[in-house]
Amino acid sequence: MTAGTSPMMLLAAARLLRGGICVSDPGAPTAAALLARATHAPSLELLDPRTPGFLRHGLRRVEVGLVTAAQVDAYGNLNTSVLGEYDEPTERLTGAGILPELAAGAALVVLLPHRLRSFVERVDFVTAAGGLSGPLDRARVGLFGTGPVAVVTDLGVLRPDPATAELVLTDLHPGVTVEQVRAETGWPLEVSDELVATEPATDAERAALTGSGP
Amino acid sequence: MTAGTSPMMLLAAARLLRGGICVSDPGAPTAAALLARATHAPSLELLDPRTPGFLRHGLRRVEVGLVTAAQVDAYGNLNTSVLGEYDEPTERLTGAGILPELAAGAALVVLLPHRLRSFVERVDFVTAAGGLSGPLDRARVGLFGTGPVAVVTDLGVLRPDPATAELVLTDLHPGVTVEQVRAETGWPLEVSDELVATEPATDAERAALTGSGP
Amino acid sequence: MTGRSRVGNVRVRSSTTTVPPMATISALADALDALVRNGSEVAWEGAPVAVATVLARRRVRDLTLVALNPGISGDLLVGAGCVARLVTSAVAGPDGAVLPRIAAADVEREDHTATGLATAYDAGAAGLPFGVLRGYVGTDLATVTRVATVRCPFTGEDLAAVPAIAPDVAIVHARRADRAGNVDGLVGVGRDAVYAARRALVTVSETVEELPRTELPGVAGLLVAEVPESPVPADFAAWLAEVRA
Amino acid sequence: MTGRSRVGNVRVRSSTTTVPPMATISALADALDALVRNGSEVAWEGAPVAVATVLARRRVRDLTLVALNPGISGDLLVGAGCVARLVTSAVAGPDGAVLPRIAAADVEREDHTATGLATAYDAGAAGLPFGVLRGYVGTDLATVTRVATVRCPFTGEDLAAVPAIAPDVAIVHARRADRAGNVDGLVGVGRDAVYAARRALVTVSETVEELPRTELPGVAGLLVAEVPESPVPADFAAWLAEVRA
Repeated sequence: MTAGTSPMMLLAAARLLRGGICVSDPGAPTAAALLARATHAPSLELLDPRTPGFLRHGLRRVEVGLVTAAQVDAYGNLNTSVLGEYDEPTERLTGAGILPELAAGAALVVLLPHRLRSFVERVDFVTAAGGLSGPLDRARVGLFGTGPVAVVTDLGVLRPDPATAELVLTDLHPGVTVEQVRAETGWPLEVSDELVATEPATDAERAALTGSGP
Repeated sequence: MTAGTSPMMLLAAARLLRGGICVSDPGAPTAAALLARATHAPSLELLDPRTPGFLRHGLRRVEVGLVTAAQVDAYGNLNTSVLGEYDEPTERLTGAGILPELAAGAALVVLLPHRLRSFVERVDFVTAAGGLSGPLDRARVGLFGTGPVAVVTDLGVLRPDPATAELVLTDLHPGVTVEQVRAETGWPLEVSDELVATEPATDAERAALTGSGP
Repeated sequence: MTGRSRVGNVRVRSSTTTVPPMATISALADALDALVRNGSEVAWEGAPVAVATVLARRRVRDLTLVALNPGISGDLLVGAGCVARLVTSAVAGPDGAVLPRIAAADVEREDHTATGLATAYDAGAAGLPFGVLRGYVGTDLATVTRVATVRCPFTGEDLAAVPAIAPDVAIVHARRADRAGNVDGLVGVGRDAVYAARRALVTVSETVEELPRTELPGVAGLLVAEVPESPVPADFAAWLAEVRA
Repeated sequence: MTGRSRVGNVRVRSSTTTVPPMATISALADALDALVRNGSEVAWEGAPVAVATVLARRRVRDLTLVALNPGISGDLLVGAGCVARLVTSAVAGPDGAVLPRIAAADVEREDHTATGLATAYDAGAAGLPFGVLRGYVGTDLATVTRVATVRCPFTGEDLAAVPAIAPDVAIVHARRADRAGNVDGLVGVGRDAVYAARRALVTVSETVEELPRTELPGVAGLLVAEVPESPVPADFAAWLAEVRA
């Protein structure tokens, strides 16, 4: 398991999935998809984006994307392009790939370690649209797909508040405090009134995690 | 050999071909292509238009088309759509298929029996553009490919005069007179000053014709 | 910012339906009952005669038939009165002669070039409302069919645009299938038609034990039916009487 | 009408060149000498490390590299100073980390989405100046790269347009070839890149006795080179010193 990936992150992400046509980034996102398929979502269909025809004809039919990013901001916008200014970046990232069109059309679950450098008020570059800058923005620019529905980290789960489009804390993993999460979040993080604790792994999940673990 | 197809027609058409990427309609056009390949043009590459990818990606690379049509007119325009008015036709024909884009981009050799009903002053419907209505028309509408270079019949060969874009008689098959051709042509047919007689079949051509004949 | 967040335990895709495997082997009649309704728009790319026979028996009406070339099976379907509208680029039999029932039929028609239809399928497959091609230039087709002009925003060049085809159902033919629904020979225009359509039926001549996994990423719910080579009816009137019996 | 017609014995395609078979088996170095020049625009889809090594040894300069993801081989090529311009959608190694030489390089860049580049290849393959997609919406990419808007002439909807890619040469990888130049596994974006390019080299890992005839209608003069799996250089500096020796 790579740094910042915790079993609770995989569990919390996997539990969001019910089925459907899915693509996932390598690493934790794919581990979460496989965990879901091995437990409660056997009908989850995992596509390989390298399959011929995927980009122009298949991608638009994807229902769920599990992805990661270098930065996520208060509106769930994602950055995998550059840190700093686009023309003179302090760091070049891995690029857009399929992320922009996936975030436009599918429901997106974002997995990444909860660190202050990644959870920024505003991403340096919008590689893929979350809520942009407010609750009506996606529709206004013509994004009719769902977009990011959850950001799952090693500390908890954030989801967009439909009223504001801002990410708020909805789930806390066992042993984590709201203060810990806020300390690693670069904006004044709201906490849902319905904040729940992530349930510990069931026997089936534990078996699948052990079986499919690295 | 179907009605109106003569060995001289196949020979005259085949002799026009030097090589290149080619598609041909079934019947006499394909017979002419095979004859050319079996004799003086072994590098002629015959494509099957049903091959996956042909229509959107392959057709534009075709250099030579051998085709037939129900009507051809004084400017080499071709009709395979309808006889009579489009909205109330007296007869429906087999349709456009690949002919319009082939006539736009490739050099076209048209094979058809020389009959007055087919050689009309103006086609009832322009399915594929020849010279349209004059020598500058193809360039004017944005047709940059060669288009029809010869209409080969059982009586002779007609080619467009570059000065007028009108088809003129350039070759007469053995035993055929200019008067015979004019009697089967629905416009005042000009005769080239360099009118030639079609050479009789060589031994190699005769062997290929016999070998590949029906 | 709201004090009381309305974010609850939203779940991704909470519908209770499950995704079927990519393809399901089906009996031809069952597949057609499930897929084709009166008024359906049907992409018809290589459908065998047996499909026309079943649809004619079912007295399906008012179909829009989209086909590069409807072939003999499409000609029978039109002859049986199942079709109200034809979108085609060619209407010729294997002998090169015009399809007789289609030539005579009183149906609405939209004529295209073969590349125009292939482009329209590709656009449908890509979820776009139109496709772009170099085509129709200088022809009378451009004046009678649904084709428009788009300008390249980079070069200023004008190109032809055709409306996308996104049919209710695609009925296409491939060589073989296996028992898991993998299909051999679903390529080219037939493949694009499957991607463009809401649902699809692939007819195959043969079912074999095992084929490589078919790669149609994103296509769910494909039906596959084995259809034995059915002879072309020697006598259309007899065929029509039989299907109407 | 002219009295004296100027129509002579015009012949179709009277050039004396003959068309080569669809593909020719070639040694890698010969193929690259024939295809790649300083300043060439190269579609780079799966090219193995050995191709980068040969080009770096040849001290090729000022390439424009177009790739969905240049991969380790593209990273070496950039590291060797062969590339002036990068058109990519991703720059990641197999481990998911950013390609280090590309991240650090001082080259001109044009960033796209993967579907944007796939659409640009498809447009190039179709001989069009631009391709249409649903993409780039709401992103900052749309503000920094070559993407424009086209309006559907039928529905009025606005869509993204990308300029076509029509490279001087495509270097793509496939699984196997046979001695006649038939290729197994030339599909998807690699296939479209071959159609979009003026000339193309297909590298294969293996040459076998006989494969089914490859169906690339209209593609003439394809070169095929068998390239044994070359290891990724463990030490970039040592590799660079070696190719510059």
